[in-house]
Amino acid sequence: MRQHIWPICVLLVCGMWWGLSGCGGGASTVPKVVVRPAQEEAGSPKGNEPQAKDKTSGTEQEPVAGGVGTLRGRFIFDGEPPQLPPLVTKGNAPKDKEVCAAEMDIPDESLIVDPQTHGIKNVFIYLDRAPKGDYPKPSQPFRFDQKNCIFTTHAMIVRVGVPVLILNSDPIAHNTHTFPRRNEALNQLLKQNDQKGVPLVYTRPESVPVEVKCDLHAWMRAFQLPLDHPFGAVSAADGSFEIRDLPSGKYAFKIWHERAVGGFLNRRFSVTVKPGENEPLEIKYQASDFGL
Amino acid sequence: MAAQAGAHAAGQHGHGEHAHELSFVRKYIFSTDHKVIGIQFLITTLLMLMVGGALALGVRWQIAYSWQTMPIVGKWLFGEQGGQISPEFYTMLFTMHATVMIFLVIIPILAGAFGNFLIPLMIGADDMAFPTLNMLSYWFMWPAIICFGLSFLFDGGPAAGWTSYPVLSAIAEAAPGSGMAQTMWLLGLTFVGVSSMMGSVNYMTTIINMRAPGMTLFRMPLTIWGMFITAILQAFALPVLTAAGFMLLFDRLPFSIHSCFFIPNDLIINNAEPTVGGGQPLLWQHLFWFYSHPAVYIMLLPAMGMVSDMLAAMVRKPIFGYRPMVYSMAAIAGLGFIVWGHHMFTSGMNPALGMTFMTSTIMIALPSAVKVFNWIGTIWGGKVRFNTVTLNCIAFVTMFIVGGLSGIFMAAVPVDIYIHDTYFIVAHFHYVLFGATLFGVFGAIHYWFPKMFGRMMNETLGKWHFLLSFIGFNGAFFPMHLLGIAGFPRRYAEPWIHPYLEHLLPMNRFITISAIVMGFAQFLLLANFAYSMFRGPKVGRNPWKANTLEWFAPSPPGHGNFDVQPVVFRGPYEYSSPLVKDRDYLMQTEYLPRREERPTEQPQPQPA
Amino acid sequence: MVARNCLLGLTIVALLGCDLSRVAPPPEAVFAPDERIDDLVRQARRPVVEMVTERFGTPNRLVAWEALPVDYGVLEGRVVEAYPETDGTCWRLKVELDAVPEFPKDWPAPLLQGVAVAFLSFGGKPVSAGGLVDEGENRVGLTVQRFDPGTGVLELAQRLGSPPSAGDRLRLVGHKLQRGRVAYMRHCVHCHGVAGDGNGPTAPYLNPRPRDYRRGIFKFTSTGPNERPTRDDLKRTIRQGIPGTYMPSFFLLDDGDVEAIVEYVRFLAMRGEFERRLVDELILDYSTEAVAQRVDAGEERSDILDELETFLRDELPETAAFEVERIANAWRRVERPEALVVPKTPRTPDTFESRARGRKLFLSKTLKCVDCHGPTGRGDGPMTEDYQLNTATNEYYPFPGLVDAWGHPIRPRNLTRGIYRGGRRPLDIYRRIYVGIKGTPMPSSAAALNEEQIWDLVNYVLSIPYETADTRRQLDAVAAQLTASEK
Amino acid sequence: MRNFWCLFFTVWPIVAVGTFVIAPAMGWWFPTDAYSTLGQQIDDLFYLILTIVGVVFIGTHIALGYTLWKGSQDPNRRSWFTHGSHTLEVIWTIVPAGILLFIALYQMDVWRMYRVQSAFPEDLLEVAEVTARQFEWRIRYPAPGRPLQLKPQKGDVYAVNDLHVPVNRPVLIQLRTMDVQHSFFVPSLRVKQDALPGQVIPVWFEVTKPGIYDLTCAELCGWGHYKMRGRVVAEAEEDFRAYLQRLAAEQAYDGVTPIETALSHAEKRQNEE
Repeated sequence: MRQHIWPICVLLVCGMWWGLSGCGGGASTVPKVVVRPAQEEAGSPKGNEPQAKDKTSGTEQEPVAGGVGTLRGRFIFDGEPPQLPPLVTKGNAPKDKEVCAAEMDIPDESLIVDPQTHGIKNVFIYLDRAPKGDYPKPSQPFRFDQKNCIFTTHAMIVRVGVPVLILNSDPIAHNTHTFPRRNEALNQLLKQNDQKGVPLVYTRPESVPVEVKCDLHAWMRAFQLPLDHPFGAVSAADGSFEIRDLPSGKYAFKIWHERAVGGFLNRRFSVTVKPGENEPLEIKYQASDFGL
Repeated sequence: MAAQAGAHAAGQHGHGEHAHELSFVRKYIFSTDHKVIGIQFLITTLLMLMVGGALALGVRWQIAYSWQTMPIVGKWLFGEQGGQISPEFYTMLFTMHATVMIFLVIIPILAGAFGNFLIPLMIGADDMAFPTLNMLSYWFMWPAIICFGLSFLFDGGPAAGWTSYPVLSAIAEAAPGSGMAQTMWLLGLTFVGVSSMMGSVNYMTTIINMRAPGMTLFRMPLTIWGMFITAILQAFALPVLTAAGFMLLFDRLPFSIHSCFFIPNDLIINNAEPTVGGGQPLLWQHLFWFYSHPAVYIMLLPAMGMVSDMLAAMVRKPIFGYRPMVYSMAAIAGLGFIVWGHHMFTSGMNPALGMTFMTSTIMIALPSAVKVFNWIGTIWGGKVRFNTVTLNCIAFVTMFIVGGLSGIFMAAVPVDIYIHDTYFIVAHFHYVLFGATLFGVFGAIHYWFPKMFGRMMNETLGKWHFLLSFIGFNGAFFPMHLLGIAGFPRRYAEPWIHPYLEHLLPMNRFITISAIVMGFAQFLLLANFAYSMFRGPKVGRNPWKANTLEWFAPSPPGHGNFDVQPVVFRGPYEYSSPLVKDRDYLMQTEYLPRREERPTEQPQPQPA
Repeated sequence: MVARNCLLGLTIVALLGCDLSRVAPPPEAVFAPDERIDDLVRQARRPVVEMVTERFGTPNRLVAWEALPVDYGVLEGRVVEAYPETDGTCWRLKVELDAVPEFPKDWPAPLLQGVAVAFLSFGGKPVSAGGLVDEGENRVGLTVQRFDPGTGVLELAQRLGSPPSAGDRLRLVGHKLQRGRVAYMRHCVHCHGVAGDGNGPTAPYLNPRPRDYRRGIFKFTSTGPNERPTRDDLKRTIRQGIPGTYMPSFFLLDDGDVEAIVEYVRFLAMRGEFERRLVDELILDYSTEAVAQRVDAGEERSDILDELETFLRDELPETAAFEVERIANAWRRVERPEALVVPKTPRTPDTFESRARGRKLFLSKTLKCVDCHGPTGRGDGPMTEDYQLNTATNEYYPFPGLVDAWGHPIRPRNLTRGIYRGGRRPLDIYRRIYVGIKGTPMPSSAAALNEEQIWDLVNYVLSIPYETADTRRQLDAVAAQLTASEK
Repeated sequence: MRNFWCLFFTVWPIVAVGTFVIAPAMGWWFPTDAYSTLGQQIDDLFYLILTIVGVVFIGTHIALGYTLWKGSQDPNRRSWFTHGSHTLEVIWTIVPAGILLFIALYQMDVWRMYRVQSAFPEDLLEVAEVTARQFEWRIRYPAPGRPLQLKPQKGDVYAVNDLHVPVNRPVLIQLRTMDVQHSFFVPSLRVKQDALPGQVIPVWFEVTKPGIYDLTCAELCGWGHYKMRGRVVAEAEEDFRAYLQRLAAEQAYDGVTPIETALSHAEKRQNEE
């Protein structure tokens, strides 16, 4: 009988051994430390604020020597142009009725298609990385105003290092709140009729437009795309755009729209730019591209 | 061995109307036989004991080795944190430890397992009064186990302690486990309550109505008295807890339809909206302890009874002061209803109540003391054989002395101000619930095992189990008195952030190692149990040469228990009676003709 | 038989008593990677993780990267004597440290064990590359194995070539980082998580969610809008807690621990921001979704992956260097005294008129405080009913009310309760108004208000908890007069 | 073997008693002496009970050990056949009853002083309102020189986890909780009182020795129960007032006016009053 007891005991002991193994760990482990010298900063510019660096040109962006070209084109809605209902109908603003939607509806600007020309408004077409070069910056700040609880510029391209003056032409306060990826966010209250404005400076280019919101009025949205070069455009009401002084070469443009399914209408829109005027482009998109 | 076979035959052929073979399921699973139900309870609760023990070891691990990887589970539970448990896991551990131990181990192992197995056998009945109800009382344990088990899975696990004081338990935002886990916990509690209630009604009816001829109330063994008083306690106290549980469930209902029994106004919990209500959290404490204090005696009285029986049989001596024993049990039960307030001395209840409850609580020590004196009196002049059963019974007595004496500190309100919610309390109730009850239960397992399975348990393993359990137990819980005096609060996930406790770390390590010894010693019990079930030496009807009726039945008893209807002629403790000279026991069923030649051997019952 | 029983018993007891901790290595804590890393294509995932790990290490092997403005705990010293090696695996040096740090009593390891060693000079010659000893091509970091502060004997875990000579200067780097990690894992990790992602095991149950450091956004700071917090800000938050949240006060935590935790939190914040930026760079073009779209649009998958490889090789390291510089500068900048937002004029005396002017501003269209905080300051303004647009997914949140930068619902402060999360000093309230609360819709009003106006507003806000309907009516009356007189 | 077991059941109570004897020397005893008037009385009661209980413990275990040893000596002996003794039962009922009643009645006074409001000392100083919350102690003092009000007042001074009280005078704190149940426990002062949701409970104590005492939570209040570490600083009354002044000045800091100036202003004001 006794010989049967032994294996049981041995099993028990093994169980305990196994059970107790793996003690330690947790908060009482003291980590090892290794030093890593600050080597990566050796080559980067020193200074208070890191300066945006020129991106090296990509594979498809080799400028051909000689001449600059102008690229024109139009974004066209292929199909029946949608007419989105207004976000807020006149006089029905959930708040600040005396100002917001007091005289007119607040339109849904997320997709504006011209019923006549089928042109799509507010489409961004831009180069993510521009050819190397020193491009003159605009001397005047950009203006970004709000009126009737609408951002007057729904979509705009701005330049890195050039202030965007945020203004307020409403008799009520607005609150401008940006959601950038690479830059620091801004969340600034603007008092009523503020024409002095608050400057917003982007220090780095972004690869997609930055959303701007007003926390006080949930429907207010706009998009700003800071670039460190002039090669980008926002389409006008008839869907047309124009990019000037582009060194001739082959480029991959990004085409972005806020309603685009998956973010971009086109991630790499390849164009070869010849010196001088280029053949106007007709870029067509369908309702499905906008998730309609 | 022949007797055993005969008994089996007797069991089957003795009742012609039951001659058809029961299916396996009806016989061993959904059985209405009190013995099968008792054994089902026993095995379930022993497994739950291991679960509860494992949870306790988790608690101990965290205190002694705070935030270090817990053995076994740490690796896969909290691997990303470096095996470091989270504080709400710790609260879950001790909450569930107490829950499992109280509701799924101690109460069911006493009332469920031994109550079921012993009551009909000891009073000479062929089964419980309501066999189906009896079966249900076991099977209602399972929803409870499932609910408690599920509560582990939700959120952080119930984390309001086993006492579940609202507001912590009433509002889901108050603690990680106070959401669905707490609801599940309350449901589990309800099911346990239903199970207990079914049992207690059954026991009362059985004991009152189904005693064998000649079995007067004062010829009942103390085990039966213990069970009887327990059943009464349960029947009267449990509805209060169940009602309170439902009130708490109603309070927990979402949105605007919840009640506010326990939720006061304007509490801000977890940054939620301020509560709206006019409830009183103290109400829960009163209701809860109105049940849970008597529950302490529910967890003790049957063990007291069983130990009395075992002790008398082991020292071959009548119990010292049988009637005082019965009266003191009754007194404990009666007083048990009016002492609940001593759990609440610091709770902010009316101070006048403090004085009343102090007096009643201190007086409850009196019947306990009487019992202790009577046990020592029983051993006094007896013939002591140190087998596993005796050892466990003596352990019961000495542990109960410690637990009882430490209780006086808490009963005294001013001292309790300091002692309350420190480890002194932990030491105290473990001495009573584990030290006393569980050692009693260990003894009872060894003592009645031959009746359950017809085989003896292994003595060597039994003694090792006792030795390791006893040393481990005292090593774990005795120092806790000192911790309590040092002001060591209960339920701290990491006490070591408090500098005034830092020097107690070595003692806590010692406690934890002792607890591990004690915990793993229980494997010896399980091993012994499993091994002896199949390989233990077979025994006859009365291996202990004891007097009570269950030893009159075959081992194990067949369906219907007795092959011969027992008739009772005397009390249960006629050991070493001068009436019989050649042996030191005299069974309750033996008829001794006056002044005539007395039989030398116990008559073998004949198959009808 | 007895012998065998005894043997059995002894075995059990002996095994229990043994220190079995060496049997299996404990699981290591890990810095959970940024959630969006899973969205990247496989080829982009590993380089990011590697890049972050290389620069910041793992919880059990931290990298003290000197490019970051973190006080890792640096001890300088001088080699007095290099002992002849004892067993060929380590150097033993007698050193003279300029100072020996105080460590907590219950420190779980020998003093300075595991900190890094960097030589300023080696064999009499200055060492250039960050103090690492040259071993052929590789520069190897050394680690302290043991240090005896009594005798000054330092054992290094590794040994390379010839030992340093007497008089060489060395630095022991990282004891504070170690201490910070240990204290953080003990006191903070349950909520804030190992990586500081605000995602510890307890975090899901807390409202508001614990701070996720990985954006470098901390709500309550003494610095300007968009600026990181100062060390003092973090220390103050740890010491005082944040009333109204689950962040408790660690008022009595040892000073050394608090300082170490602050450094470690800054380290984690920089690590998280760096990681986040790397993911940002990749996620637009190389997320699984984006690649699928591009393939749909006609590009070749292999072309995209080639392009990714080129990008990872040529541009990401440069971007990374740039980002680190930017992050380091941001943290460095706030430690300058001029970074603090300090009013120039003292607080306007807290008079009824001042409060009335504050009340006027509170209700005015200039500030629109009411939109969130409600007309009585209960935090029940109309904005709590509006549905907000999630800028990341372009969908409205499924719940009404305000949302913070982490996408969690938040509620405007109920000012009547007198609970001020960022502190209750007038200066604190001033800063909340002037700077706003970072990561939340509470904007900076710096451009909209002058100092007197802010102080008026502070006076009013601090009086709201004691306001009654009566006093409010009086204030409103005066405020109306003021408005009228302006017109 | 039977001697082993007799020894076993004799040795363990000896070890137990021994542990209690050496405990104070080993530091396993009260964290400090009781530094409050009530605490000293509580300690006295504790020692009284300890003595009674110790005697009973030793007595019962001697009896138990003796009976075991005696009973195990002769395995062939027949047990003593007795059903008990009425006299003994009466004795061992009456005597413990008397002792227990004495213990109960003897305690009442301290309890009354501690909790019954009519028995509170008359010169109580209402120091502060202590609000427990998950997981810290928020303390509100009245503005310097003002009495404590039930509701927050303008000028109240706030602190967290740091309660200052004057020494050698009975002080009263109003204990409340913002969320769940907590318990205000100062081991060195032997003070413990649950903070009950929905109620304000007055707690008084008189610290007899200046010093810093640990304040902990003794009622489960959630996952961070153990984190509620605070302190009670008992200091001379002047120091206490100076502390309050300073705290008030710091709380009024506007970033421009130096705190020292504010302090001197406050002093001047007070002097004028």
